[in-house]
Amino acid sequence: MEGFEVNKRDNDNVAILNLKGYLDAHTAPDLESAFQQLIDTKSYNIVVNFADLSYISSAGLGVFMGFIEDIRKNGGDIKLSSMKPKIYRVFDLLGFPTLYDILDEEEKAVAKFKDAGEQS
Amino acid sequence: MEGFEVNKRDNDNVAILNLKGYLDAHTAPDLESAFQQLIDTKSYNIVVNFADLSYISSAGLGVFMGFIEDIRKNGGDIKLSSMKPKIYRVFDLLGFPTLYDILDEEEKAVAKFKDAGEQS
Amino acid sequence: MVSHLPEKQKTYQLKLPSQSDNLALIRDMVSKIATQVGFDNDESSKIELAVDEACTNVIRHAYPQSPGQVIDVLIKVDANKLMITVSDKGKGFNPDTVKVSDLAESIRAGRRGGLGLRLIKTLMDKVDFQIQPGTKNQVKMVKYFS
Amino acid sequence: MVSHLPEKQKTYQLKLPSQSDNLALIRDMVSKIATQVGFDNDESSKIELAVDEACTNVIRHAYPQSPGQVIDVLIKVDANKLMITVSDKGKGFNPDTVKVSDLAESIRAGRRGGLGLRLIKTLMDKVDFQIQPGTKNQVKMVKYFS
Ligand SMILES: Nc1ncnc2c1ncn2[C@@H]1O[C@H](COP(=O)(O)OP(=O)(O)O)[C@@H](O)[C@H]1O
Ligand SMILES: Nc1ncnc2c1ncn2[C@@H]1O[C@H](COP(=O)(O)OP(=O)(O)O)[C@@H](O)[C@H]1O
Repeated sequence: MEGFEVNKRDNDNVAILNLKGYLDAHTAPDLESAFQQLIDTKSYNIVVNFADLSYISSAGLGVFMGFIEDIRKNGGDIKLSSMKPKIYRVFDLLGFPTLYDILDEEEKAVAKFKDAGEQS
Repeated sequence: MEGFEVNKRDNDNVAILNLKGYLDAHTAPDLESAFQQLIDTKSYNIVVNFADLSYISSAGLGVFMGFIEDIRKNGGDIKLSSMKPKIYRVFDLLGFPTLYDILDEEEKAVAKFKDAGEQS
Repeated sequence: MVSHLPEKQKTYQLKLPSQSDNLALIRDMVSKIATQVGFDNDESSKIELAVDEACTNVIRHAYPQSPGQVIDVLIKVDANKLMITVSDKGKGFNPDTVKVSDLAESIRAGRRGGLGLRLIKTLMDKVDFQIQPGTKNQVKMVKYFS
Repeated sequence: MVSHLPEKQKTYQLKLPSQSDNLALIRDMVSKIATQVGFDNDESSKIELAVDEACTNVIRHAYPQSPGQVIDVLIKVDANKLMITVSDKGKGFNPDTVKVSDLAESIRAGRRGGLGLRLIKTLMDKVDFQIQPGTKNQVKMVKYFS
């Protein structure tokens, strides 16, 4: 059976998480650990790339809700990119687009952090 | 869900059936029709290529049992080729290799008909 | 090999332990049945997600003291609809007083949940609860053929 | 995400209409459960085929007059084995007198069947029949963890 994988890359001061497979109540703890590690190392500029994610349930969305306040308080953000339409629909149904930056390409999400950095 | 497909090609006087997907009690009737058509057109030299078949149950094997007598009586044969190990195991468990020619490559199966033709 | 709308009612039932590693199995089964009886991929994936949410709730909330109890997924299909009932024998809940907070509110309150029942109601055509704590708690969901 | 051998007994049950288009569903389910509880691909595919054969027999033989009756597939897994019971409420049969002819004999006799029960017995470690026509006919199959 297809599983779930989360892989971390860095682009300057932006941490990128690539998600792969299915993100549900069974695999959400893996994503939580990945976020916890970023926070432990004070990496608050985070882009999550959904290109290879094929399924998400609300248990997966809960992870993004759980960390966003803490990360924003520390001057960072979680930006989401490259969702398949089926995945975007779930975020959309629950109102995420008004509270989270959701971009169609990873580069655009990364650029948002860099633009913000130049302005400050 | 993956289905079942049978496609017919010709190599001179040998008819080649390519099987794809899964062959079980649900899809066996499709293979039966394909054999019936060959018999209706007096195509008795038959090679069945299993390269793209991923599953077979005894309902599938029954089709080969049902037509072999008739075809051999008419001077032809059903030769089987290119089975994945998982598929070959099922034929092997039931004793097919002593009663059917099972070759590792389609060309070898076709050649057997041509050699026989030259000898006669 | 072509799927047809069923002429008479068909029943499918799946019972398995309330453990999160079974969610993928349940989804697989449900989406295959939905497709087989004639829903397109888009509708099937809505049904799949709604059932995942209901089963996730059984795993997380119904049996807080003891994982590995039974989740019961019953699917009935007739000429115009698919009906799925997800049942547990756990502690139950009151669907009328469950807090369905909106996203901003949940985030402010530091809650990471509360989205499952909202999704179920949005994804399915009809949702109905029958709660008898310890005996039988049911979420009944209906999707009509369009 | 790694599979472990189960510590205590787990039960899975699947009931669905006795129609050949459900065989793929059953196989899928059974092979996923077998893999999930710790069998390798090779063992899983043997279990999958044995269950297909038992269910094909229910579809073909148990209810000759009326398709769409129930096939019941019950899987129990404990620390050292997986046990699958395939049941029907159909006409039943006598497993001791069923003719298990060899291949050459079947072909000469123009029979295309008779291979299913042989396969089941070869693929599984233990097979047991309990037949009560019209009430409950069961094929119980066991595979041990190696
Ligand atoms: N099967 C169930 N058994 C017990 N309680 C349930 C069940 N399903 C839902 N609930 C209750 O309803 C609440 C809301 O569920 P839901 O909207 O899915 O959000 P979440 O599960 O994230 O809290 C749960 O927190 C729980 O209290
Ligand atoms: N569930 C069942 N209900 C009734 N008869 C059965 C059942 N399973 C097996 N049988 C009987 O056993 C015989 C042998 O079965 P099998 O070895 O699978 O070969 P086949 O199904 O090809 O005849 C069948 O022909 C049938 O008479």
